[in-house]
Amino acid sequence: MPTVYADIPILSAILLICLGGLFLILATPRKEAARIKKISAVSSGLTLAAAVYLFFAYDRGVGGLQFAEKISWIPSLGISYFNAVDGFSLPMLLLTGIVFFTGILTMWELTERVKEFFALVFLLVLGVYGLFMSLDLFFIFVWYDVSLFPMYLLIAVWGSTRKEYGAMKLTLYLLAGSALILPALLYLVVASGLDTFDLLQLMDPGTFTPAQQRFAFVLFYIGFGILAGVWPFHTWSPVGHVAAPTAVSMIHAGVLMKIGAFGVLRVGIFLCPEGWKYWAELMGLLATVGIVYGVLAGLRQTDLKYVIGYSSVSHMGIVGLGLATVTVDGLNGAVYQMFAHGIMTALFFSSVGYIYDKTHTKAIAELGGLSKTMPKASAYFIIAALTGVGVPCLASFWGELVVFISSFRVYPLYGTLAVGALAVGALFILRVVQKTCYGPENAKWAHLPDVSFGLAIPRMILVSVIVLFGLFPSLLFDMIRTASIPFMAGLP
Amino acid sequence: MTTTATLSDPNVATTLAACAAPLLAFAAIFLGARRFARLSAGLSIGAVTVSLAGAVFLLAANWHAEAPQVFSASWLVSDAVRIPVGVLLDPISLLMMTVVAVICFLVQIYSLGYMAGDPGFSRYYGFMSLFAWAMLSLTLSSSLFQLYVFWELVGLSSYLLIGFWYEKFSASQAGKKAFVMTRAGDVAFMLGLFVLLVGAGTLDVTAVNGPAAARMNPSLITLSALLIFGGIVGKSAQFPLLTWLPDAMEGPTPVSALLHSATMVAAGVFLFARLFPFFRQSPAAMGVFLVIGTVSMLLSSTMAMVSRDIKQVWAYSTISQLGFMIMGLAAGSFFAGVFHLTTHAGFKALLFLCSGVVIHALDTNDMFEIARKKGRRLKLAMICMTLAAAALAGIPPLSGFFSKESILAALAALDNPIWLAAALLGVLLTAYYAFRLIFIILFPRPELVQPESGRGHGSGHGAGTAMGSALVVLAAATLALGFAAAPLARFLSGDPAAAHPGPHLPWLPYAGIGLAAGGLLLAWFEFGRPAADQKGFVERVPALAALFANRWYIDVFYARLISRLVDRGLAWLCAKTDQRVIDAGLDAASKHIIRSSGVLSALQSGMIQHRLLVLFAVVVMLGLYFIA
Amino acid sequence: MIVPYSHVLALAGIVFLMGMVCTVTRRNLIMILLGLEIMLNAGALALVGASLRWMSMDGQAMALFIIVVAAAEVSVGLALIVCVYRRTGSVDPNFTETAAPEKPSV
Amino acid sequence: MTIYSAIFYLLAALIIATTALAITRRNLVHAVVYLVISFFGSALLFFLLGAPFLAALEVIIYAGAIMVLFLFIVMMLRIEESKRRIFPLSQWIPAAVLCVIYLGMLAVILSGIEGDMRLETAVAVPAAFSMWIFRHGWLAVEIASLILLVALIGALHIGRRPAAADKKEAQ
Repeated sequence: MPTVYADIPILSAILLICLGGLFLILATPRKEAARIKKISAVSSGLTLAAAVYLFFAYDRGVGGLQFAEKISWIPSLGISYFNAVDGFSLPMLLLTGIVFFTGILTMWELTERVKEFFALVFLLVLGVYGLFMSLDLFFIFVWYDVSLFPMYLLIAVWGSTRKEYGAMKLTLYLLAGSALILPALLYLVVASGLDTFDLLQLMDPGTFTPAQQRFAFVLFYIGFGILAGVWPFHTWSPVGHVAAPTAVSMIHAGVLMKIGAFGVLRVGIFLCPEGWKYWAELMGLLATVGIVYGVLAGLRQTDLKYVIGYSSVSHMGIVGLGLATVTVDGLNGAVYQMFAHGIMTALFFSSVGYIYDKTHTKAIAELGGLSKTMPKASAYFIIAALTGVGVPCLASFWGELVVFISSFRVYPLYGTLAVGALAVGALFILRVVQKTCYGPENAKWAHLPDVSFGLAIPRMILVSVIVLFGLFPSLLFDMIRTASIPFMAGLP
Repeated sequence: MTTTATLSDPNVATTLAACAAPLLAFAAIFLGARRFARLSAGLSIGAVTVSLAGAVFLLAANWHAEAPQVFSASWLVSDAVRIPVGVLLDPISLLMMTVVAVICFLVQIYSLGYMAGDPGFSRYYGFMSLFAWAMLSLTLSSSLFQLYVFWELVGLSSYLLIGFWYEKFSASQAGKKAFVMTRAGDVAFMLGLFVLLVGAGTLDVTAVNGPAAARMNPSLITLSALLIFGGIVGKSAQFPLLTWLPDAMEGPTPVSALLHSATMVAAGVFLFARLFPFFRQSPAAMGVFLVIGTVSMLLSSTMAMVSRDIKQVWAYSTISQLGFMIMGLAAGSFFAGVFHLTTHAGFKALLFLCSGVVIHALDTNDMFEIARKKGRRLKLAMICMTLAAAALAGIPPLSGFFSKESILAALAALDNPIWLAAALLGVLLTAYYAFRLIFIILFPRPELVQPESGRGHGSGHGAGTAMGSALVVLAAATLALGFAAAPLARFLSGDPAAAHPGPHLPWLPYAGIGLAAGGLLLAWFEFGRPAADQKGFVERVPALAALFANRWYIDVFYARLISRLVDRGLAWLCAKTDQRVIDAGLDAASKHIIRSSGVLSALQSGMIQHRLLVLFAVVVMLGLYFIA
Repeated sequence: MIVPYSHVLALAGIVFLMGMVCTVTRRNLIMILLGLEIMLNAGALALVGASLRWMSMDGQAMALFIIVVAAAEVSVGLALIVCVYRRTGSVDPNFTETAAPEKPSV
Repeated sequence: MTIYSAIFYLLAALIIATTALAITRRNLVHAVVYLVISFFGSALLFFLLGAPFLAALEVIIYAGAIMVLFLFIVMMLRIEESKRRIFPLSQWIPAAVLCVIYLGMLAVILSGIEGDMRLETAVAVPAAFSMWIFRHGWLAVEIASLILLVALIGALHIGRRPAAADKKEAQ
């Protein structure tokens, strides 16, 4: 894999913009909430612009790692500040940019502790960006924890519905995950005997024995998998999503869960391909159980956000199934599904968030007839729901399709079960749509305003991204291929 | 065998324009024109006119074409998974495209009158455009993946249109039911595609129908054929997934006419015809198809015999006619199935549109209610409906007669006479239930008729010009289409003789006519003649009537299945597992950790004596250590 | 000829043990301090014995310093006890649990 | 058995008995008084072991100053008699276990000490002891005096009723 170094450190620029935004927000007086929001929007918009630029400036013909920057930091331990992007991480950067920007815009009407909220969100996203672009194990771990810690405060302070419980549960789970990751990282770094945290050096074939890889992979898989909502470590996800405020749900389900899957890919699979192959079948089983289980458990839920939480479990199961196939197609489909699911859940949570903000209820039974009172809000919700159902020409269809095909080739039984879950998934999501949006006009909500133009902007962005990548999936697949094909070809 | 075309080819360019126009209209309506009802309608109708013109042009240009034309580009390339997007122009796709474009066009014109004043007028036309795009693209798909994509989109637009009046619980329920039931079929379809992909390595329609499938293992062929047929069962509402279609009548009547009788549900039959050479390689699968077609045909005929809802009768008859088509195809006659598909599209759309006029004017679906409100005074609608019902029943010289004859002929060619017998029974029942409806409406019992007429809807203007013109065009097609059998047969299979497959049985047409007439007379005896008490022979056996009216309890079965097995069974299990096992397990684990850490924390109780005690213990231990 | 040195050590050890038991078991800060004194005294006893045993002044010097430290410790410790008693009204070593300092009235 | 050893065992018995009495008294005054006796015993023992200067210090500082300080504090605080078990179960059971182990250990260690060297009588006369300590440990002596000074100041500071702080707390 070639590594192309950058003339202008755009990747660092993204991090610096986040950091700068954070400091600007901290420096702004608490009372000037409007200015804080503007600063947030502009900074997040800049990172989005940078991510879009990177996405299109990446040379797909050359492939490999590009826009690399490397500064040795602690030479004696082999720790360096090493950022670069490839076909796997670019879609994630783009996703982060989109969800970050739209998430900030979604919270435009926030009034409670504005300054702290946006500051924490910036800190969180800083970690997320850092993790996606870093290629140094030490930094990966640091960024991982940077992105986790603001989560607790964001949920516990601004959340709803058993927020302390949700925040605590989430934090404990994720910390348990990171408690598995750190020993595995250190174990590998020590076992390599190379005295380096550099991912590229460590992933040379032959660095680790198969037994070492098998052992470390389990730790990575569970550690990162907790964040990715792998069954049976998923129960934090619905509870946490329910408790979190809208933007945090968006960023959380949209981006943070992807950190988990991306960590499994970038750290687990990159470093321990033998372990990956060894455990693949089990991964496939867990993922399939997650897919089926998510939709079935979702059927019984009475809270809108719980429903989405469980559908996330199911959709992230598809990512896991793709990773478990050990094929290029599986990887492609999984990464695409990560992207699509991120956008889709962001839309889901932003529309549910709007409904909740206005009606102050998430109980499905109390809603109904929203299409009459707020046609736009429910239209966004329905579009998200249809994306979740897997309607073609909306983004997530392609990821599912490719994953299903590749898994059907490798594990026919799992593939069949996963496809079968589609029908139940349709039942469960459409039932929710019917109960919330359809039906006679509900007098209780008749006075509520529909989505204003300003609040519609982020949702429109999300919808157009969904449709764009639904109609032209090759935009993303061509990108992912540049990473997945050489990677699989390089495996022994 | 096929010729590969480029983008600049006039055929391909026309096709793409014809397909893309409705999509653009859909986008334009939802992006900007939603507030302007007339503009939306104009955009949509303009787009469908473009499609219609394109379809007619293509049909004319390729009427004598030798080989199918293929244009293919790449939609998505992963690694081993490659999904092409393309256009396949061959007789079946051209014919279907024309049928779809014509019906779409007529229904959209008709809707101008029918939907006038509805608050969701623009939305309606937007969804109509979406449907037109998806359906046209479906017919022209060159690969099965692409076909699947548009298949799903057609399902989506059907969902949206059935639930168009979403305030009505029954409408949203029906939309959901339709989507989920067809989705269940689609799961099988998708799996079938996967099996086919694994077996044959490609999903290109021409390849699957040709050499690629021949290399496959025969059992794999049967498996994939059966699974793909699952999709057909769902979309074409065959047994056992048939109950969504009658419920789908909750949608606006033009939607029922367009989607749930003429085009969308026919997509299943179209897929069958599309993969006909492939399916044919598996006789076992064809046998299963024949059984399912026959069962669906008979079941739905019985259901139609007791229904009081005018649209539901036509819905049941749609299922039954689709069953006929599948019987014809499964019997091995490509032409019979496709021809019946074409003629059925015409007369069924006509039936629904006429019903729409009646419903629009009298504001009721109940046939006795219509009769009471003097529905027969809507002269144009009643004439057209009678004509179409006669076509449905297979009365010569209407189109239905010819197409049904060719299906009967195809069935007669089979070894087992039971299929022919079943089909003949179906002919009898069809004529009976069609004319039961007609006679009930035309000859109301005098004691029931309201003295005052309607609600100001006079007989003359039941159908406006927009609605009326669509009726007239379709009625003309119903009259004329039957005589196009021979040229169509030549066009479709290159052989005019295909119009009469199987051995020539001179008595067969007479048997068909005789049975149709028998059904008609039975209906007359029970419902038409002045002294009749308008009570069918089925209704005299209450158990049977209840069985039919409850759709053979298929719905009850599904409702129980979903509520018992899925809702209260599996879903309950999963949700409880989440709460009671996983969560509770973790909670218990953490509780125990907290409790056991309490032992350690006793040392840290902050009481100095405990610390001293520990210190003491440590001193003692150190002493022991040094001794040892 | 007095006694074997081990007997001095045994005496010191037993006294030390008693001091320790007093410290650990009595729920009274003053008794705890007393226990400490006993233990220190035991240490001094052992050192004086050792001084004789090896005929060296070092042991006695150490004992002297122990007495000094004991004096200092007792003065500070008793002052602390007084302080604690003023704040909590008790000399129970468990005062952190049983009698927390009265909270400012809300 | 010489007279010295007889005196030693006598004193040892006295020390152990009075200490045991001291630590088991519920009444603090009694405890302190018993302990004073114990310390007198220790002082005598010091004398026996040839440390007359330390014996004097023991009497003056331990038995005198420290114990009197205790007595003052005990009387000053007016501590009410605790009705609770004098040795709470949760504390004395582990303590007892540890004691048994400790005693066993002590026996093992003492029996294992090589030689049974008996102590010969000798006396470190105060003058010689003082010379020795100021010659060899003058720094330690200075530090000890500093410690005493610090303790004095510390005790004063801690024991002082913080008037200002009290007011603040009262508010």
